[in-house]
Amino acid sequence: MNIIVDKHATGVKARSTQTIMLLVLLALAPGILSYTVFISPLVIFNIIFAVCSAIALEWFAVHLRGDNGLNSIKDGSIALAAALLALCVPPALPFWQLFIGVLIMVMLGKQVFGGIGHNPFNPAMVGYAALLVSFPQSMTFWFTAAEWSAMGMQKPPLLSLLNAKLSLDIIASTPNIQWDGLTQATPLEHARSLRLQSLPQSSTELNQRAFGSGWIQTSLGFLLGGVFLLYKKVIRWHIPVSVIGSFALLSLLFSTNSLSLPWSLLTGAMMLGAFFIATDPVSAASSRRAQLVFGTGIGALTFVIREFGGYPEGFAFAVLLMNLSVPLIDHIDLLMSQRA
Amino acid sequence: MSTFGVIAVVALTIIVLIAMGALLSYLSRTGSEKHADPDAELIEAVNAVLPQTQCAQCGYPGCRPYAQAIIKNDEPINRCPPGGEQTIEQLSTLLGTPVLALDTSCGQQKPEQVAVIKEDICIGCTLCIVACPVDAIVGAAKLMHTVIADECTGCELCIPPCPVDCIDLIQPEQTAASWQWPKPAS
Amino acid sequence: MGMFGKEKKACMQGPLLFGFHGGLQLQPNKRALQNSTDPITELEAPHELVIPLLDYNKNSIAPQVELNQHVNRGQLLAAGIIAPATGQVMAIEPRHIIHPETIKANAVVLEVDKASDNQSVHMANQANHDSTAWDTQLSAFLNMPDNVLQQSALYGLGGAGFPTASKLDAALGGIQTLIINAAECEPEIACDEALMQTEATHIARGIDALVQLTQCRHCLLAIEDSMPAAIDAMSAALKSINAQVKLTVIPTIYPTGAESSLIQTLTGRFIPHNEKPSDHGIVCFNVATAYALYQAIGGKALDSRVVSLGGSAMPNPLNVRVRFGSSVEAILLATGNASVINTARLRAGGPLSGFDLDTPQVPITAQTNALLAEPCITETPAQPCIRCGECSDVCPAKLLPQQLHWYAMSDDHEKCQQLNLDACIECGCCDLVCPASIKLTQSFRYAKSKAKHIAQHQQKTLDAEQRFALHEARVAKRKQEKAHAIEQRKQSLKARSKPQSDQIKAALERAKLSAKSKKPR
Amino acid sequence: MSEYALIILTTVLVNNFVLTQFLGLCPFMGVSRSLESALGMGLATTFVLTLASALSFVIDHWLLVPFNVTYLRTISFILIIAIVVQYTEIVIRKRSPLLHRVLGLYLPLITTNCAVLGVALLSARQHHSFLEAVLFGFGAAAGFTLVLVLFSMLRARLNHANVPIAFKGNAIGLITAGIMSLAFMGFSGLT
Repeated sequence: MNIIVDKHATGVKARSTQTIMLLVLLALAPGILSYTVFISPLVIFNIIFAVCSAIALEWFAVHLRGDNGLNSIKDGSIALAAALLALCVPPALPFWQLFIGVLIMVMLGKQVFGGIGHNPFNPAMVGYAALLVSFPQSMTFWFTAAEWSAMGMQKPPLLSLLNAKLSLDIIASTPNIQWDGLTQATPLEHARSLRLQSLPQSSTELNQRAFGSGWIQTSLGFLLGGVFLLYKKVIRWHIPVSVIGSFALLSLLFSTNSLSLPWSLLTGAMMLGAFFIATDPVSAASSRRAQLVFGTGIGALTFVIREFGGYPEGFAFAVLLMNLSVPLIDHIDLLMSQRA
Repeated sequence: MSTFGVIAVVALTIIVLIAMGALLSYLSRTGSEKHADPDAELIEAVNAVLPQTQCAQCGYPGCRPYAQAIIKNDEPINRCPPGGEQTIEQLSTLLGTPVLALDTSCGQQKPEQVAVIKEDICIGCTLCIVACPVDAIVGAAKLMHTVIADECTGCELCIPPCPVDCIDLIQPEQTAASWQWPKPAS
Repeated sequence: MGMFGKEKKACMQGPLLFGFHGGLQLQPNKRALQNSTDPITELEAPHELVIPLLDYNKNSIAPQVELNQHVNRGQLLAAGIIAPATGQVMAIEPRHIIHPETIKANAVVLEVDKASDNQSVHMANQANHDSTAWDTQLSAFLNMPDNVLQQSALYGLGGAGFPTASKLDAALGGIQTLIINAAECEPEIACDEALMQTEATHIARGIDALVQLTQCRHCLLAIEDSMPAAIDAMSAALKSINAQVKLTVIPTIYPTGAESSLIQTLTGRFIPHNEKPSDHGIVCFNVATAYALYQAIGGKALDSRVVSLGGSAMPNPLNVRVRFGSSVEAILLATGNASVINTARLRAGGPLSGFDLDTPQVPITAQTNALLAEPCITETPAQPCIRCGECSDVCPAKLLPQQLHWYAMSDDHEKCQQLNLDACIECGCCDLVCPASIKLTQSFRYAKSKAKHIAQHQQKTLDAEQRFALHEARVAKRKQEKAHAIEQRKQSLKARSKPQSDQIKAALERAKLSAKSKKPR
Repeated sequence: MSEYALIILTTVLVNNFVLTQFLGLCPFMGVSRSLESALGMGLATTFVLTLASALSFVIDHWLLVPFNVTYLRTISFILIIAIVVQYTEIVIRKRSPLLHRVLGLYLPLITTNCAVLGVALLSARQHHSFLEAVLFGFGAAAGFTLVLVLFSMLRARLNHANVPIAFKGNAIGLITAGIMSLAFMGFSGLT
């Protein structure tokens, strides 16, 4: 068939899928940088490991279907998903567990549905949630560079930590490190455990702790990247604003946490999630109005799970829950616009 | 358990059963006003899916009789060659039955076609006019007959009775009005 | 708003303009005007003209001329189709028509009689320049508009080719706003701009005639800000004849020229696809149609149009006025562009709304506004959709192209209707911004034509069912009648045999009696 | 009042019968082909479950427990459920023959929907009051309807996805259900 719309004659050059993915990866850079500096340099290893294994698995899966595996790697979507997964898991997660997460992400999150554009769920969040329910201990095992010094302890050399990451069980394999002395908790988990034990919570102490842990700095890095994406019009404001807005509103009204609002927005995965994860166009709702509903749902569910649920951070589950509601949201949105 | 208890249980059971019965009779009565014959509605729905070629390849004299047979006698839904896979699929979603492969003993699915009479050979025997289920052939005894192409369903029923084999089935020609945009390669 | 959000803001400027959703700012690229000194070059009628016998809905119509008949320029060939030149009917046979895929349609083939044709051109020009006659002609037209409209076979020159007479019929009475569309937003097309530069006064008179005919309250002439020469010429012309027309300069955003977008820009009203502008007291005409009306009032039928020759591979781009039925090949030969026939990709219409041609031996029609020559390219294959939503940001019909594409490709026509596919104006904006190079517009065209086909098929199915029911009823009735007739015949036989048997009985009785009476004897 | 709300919330989200207890998977996979049949099935199950849990409570509380024959629970509950299902089937057949046809075998199969029996038995074991039992049944059914509707919409979207042939149909359906279940685990521990 002949050419229907002659793009060349109009001189318009559209941004390719590849460019979009590369821009998002670029926008992750400030967040990754502050993560490395303020939380743990191990994240670099996690990212490299996750991206490489994801690319290999993607190539393998596409190859199995008899298609050209290189084409689907080239668009960069799987590298982005792998980087996001690596940024969500604790830095000390053993490599074999991370590999299982990547495997689930690529195979069950993406390829089984037909690859890019067909997956109803956010692949990175499928991998993350699967890891969280499978390895609850290592998936809630956080420590940060700042905490080492705060506890007045000698920071173990990077090499021995890497060595530990290569082993099956990080705690058993490093007897020379006093793991028990560490808090092993993100500020969110700490606040939650205080609340559950009905211990007195001091707002300033919690806030300081959150800052000291490096989470605030890292979240600011992701926020910066998110603003960059908004500026470059890679993402639209609807999802991030509705996610953060609904979460903030509910926190203001109902929170029993003494972590102050800006702090609770800047600890945990809120910034990374609102700008980089929830905005994944494939698994998000279609129209702008439906996207507002989608984002509001994510914010609200995150709040509910954080506040009342069994997990300190509910972002991944909130995204998955809203992902599975997307077809219904789109359907209702369509019915409403038809009536209008 | 006291006697009172037993009486209470029995009374309760009776009350519940009466209430249920009343509700049931109410619901089915109000319902039945809308659906005097539940089968008729289904037959109508099935008939709407069938291609209406009236070709009788299914073994029934037309599409409606086949629709009736599907609903009343549980006739399989795969006996319609002109409708082919698409019709079978539509019927299966309509009736909630599994998708079957076309029963080839009834015939093969063919592309859209219309009958054309070779007018110089036609002897005007009127046999095809009698055979046509949709009255798409016009003509009078001993005069030439012709097919109204717009009305012809391509059912082939006019072919066997023709004594001089002057009827052909052709694929309708592409015109500016019937042209369709091709599907882009995905 | 998206990647091209700035354009929308540009659209909002000025107190009277409203703007529309989406759209794209494209480079005008009007080679046809830039490279030549003369805005419009008049082309002589070629040796042979091919006039397809198709109506507005592309259905075949019967010819009203015979083989070898001599026809004069302006004479009716079939209902609504006139001869574009004086000549002889050489054949009435299926010929290739200008179409995305090579197909044939029944056509009248005219051999042009050059000498008498040139005579007609001369006469027509003389009539046109006789300005004192205009007022009498105009009042004659206003008294009996139908005469002129029918004789001159006017149809819209914007692209859809809708018969002007029907449009005016539907619109007459209750028209508030008359819009003259001179927004030529698609790149490469410059035919309207060239026309406005050369024939401003005549266009102004045509518009004035429309204003007086429709008795509208306001008349707006919309010209894009990218054509200052046309704006100057038109404003001077309108002033000189003192026409009640407001010239509105609108921003150059594709697809402002589409009727719905233009109405929205000028009036702020969004007209749903299943309603006509005339339902809202608005009617739109193309500026070239206004010019054609001017000529028709002067007694000259619509038999030619301005075509922009452009495209990056066209060696000699220019605007030409050609007769309908001239073949693309003849036009290219006459303008010194013959080299592109074998080396470049030929395209009828603009880069977005047009289509590629398989062969140059096709006749142009009233809808052919441009002929482009572009280098042959291989298109990037489509990648999977990542639902990024760029397409819905630029869609002037406010649709969700990414969802529509899914359903269009999986032939879910019900869902397509739900998503309002019929509102798509096929402007091609979504294709231009798609990061995955998906052929969205083609899939919508496919789904639309398929849905139309299905609807036709369903109608046929319904008819077949009814005819079958009637057939069955008739057969049953005949059977019953036959049975009834047999029964009657039996009855009547019985009835006839009854008196007989009585007679026999009586005879027997009598015989018996006589026998008895004889006995005593 | 809040405890009643909690019962509903818990049964709909936290202890969703399909996605966290894996009861009633048969109709979950079977009638999720279209939104209409999913909604119809959900409403029919809601009707059956609410009524059955009320009746089960009555029988259990006033018949089985007083006569000390609680070992007859399973059999008597099945009987009650069968009656209610039969009742529902008659109503649906009369009111919407097309839905009746579409639901087909799955309608009488509500009888053997383990979610229905499970709800009645769990409710009896947890010593609910009458209102609690009814809300428990209703909540379970609402949760069933919710995930059934969500799942049917998801499946409709998957129909257009480029799923590998080996995973087409029920295979991808079960994988999707698995990921849905994973998502619902986020509600665990919700208090």
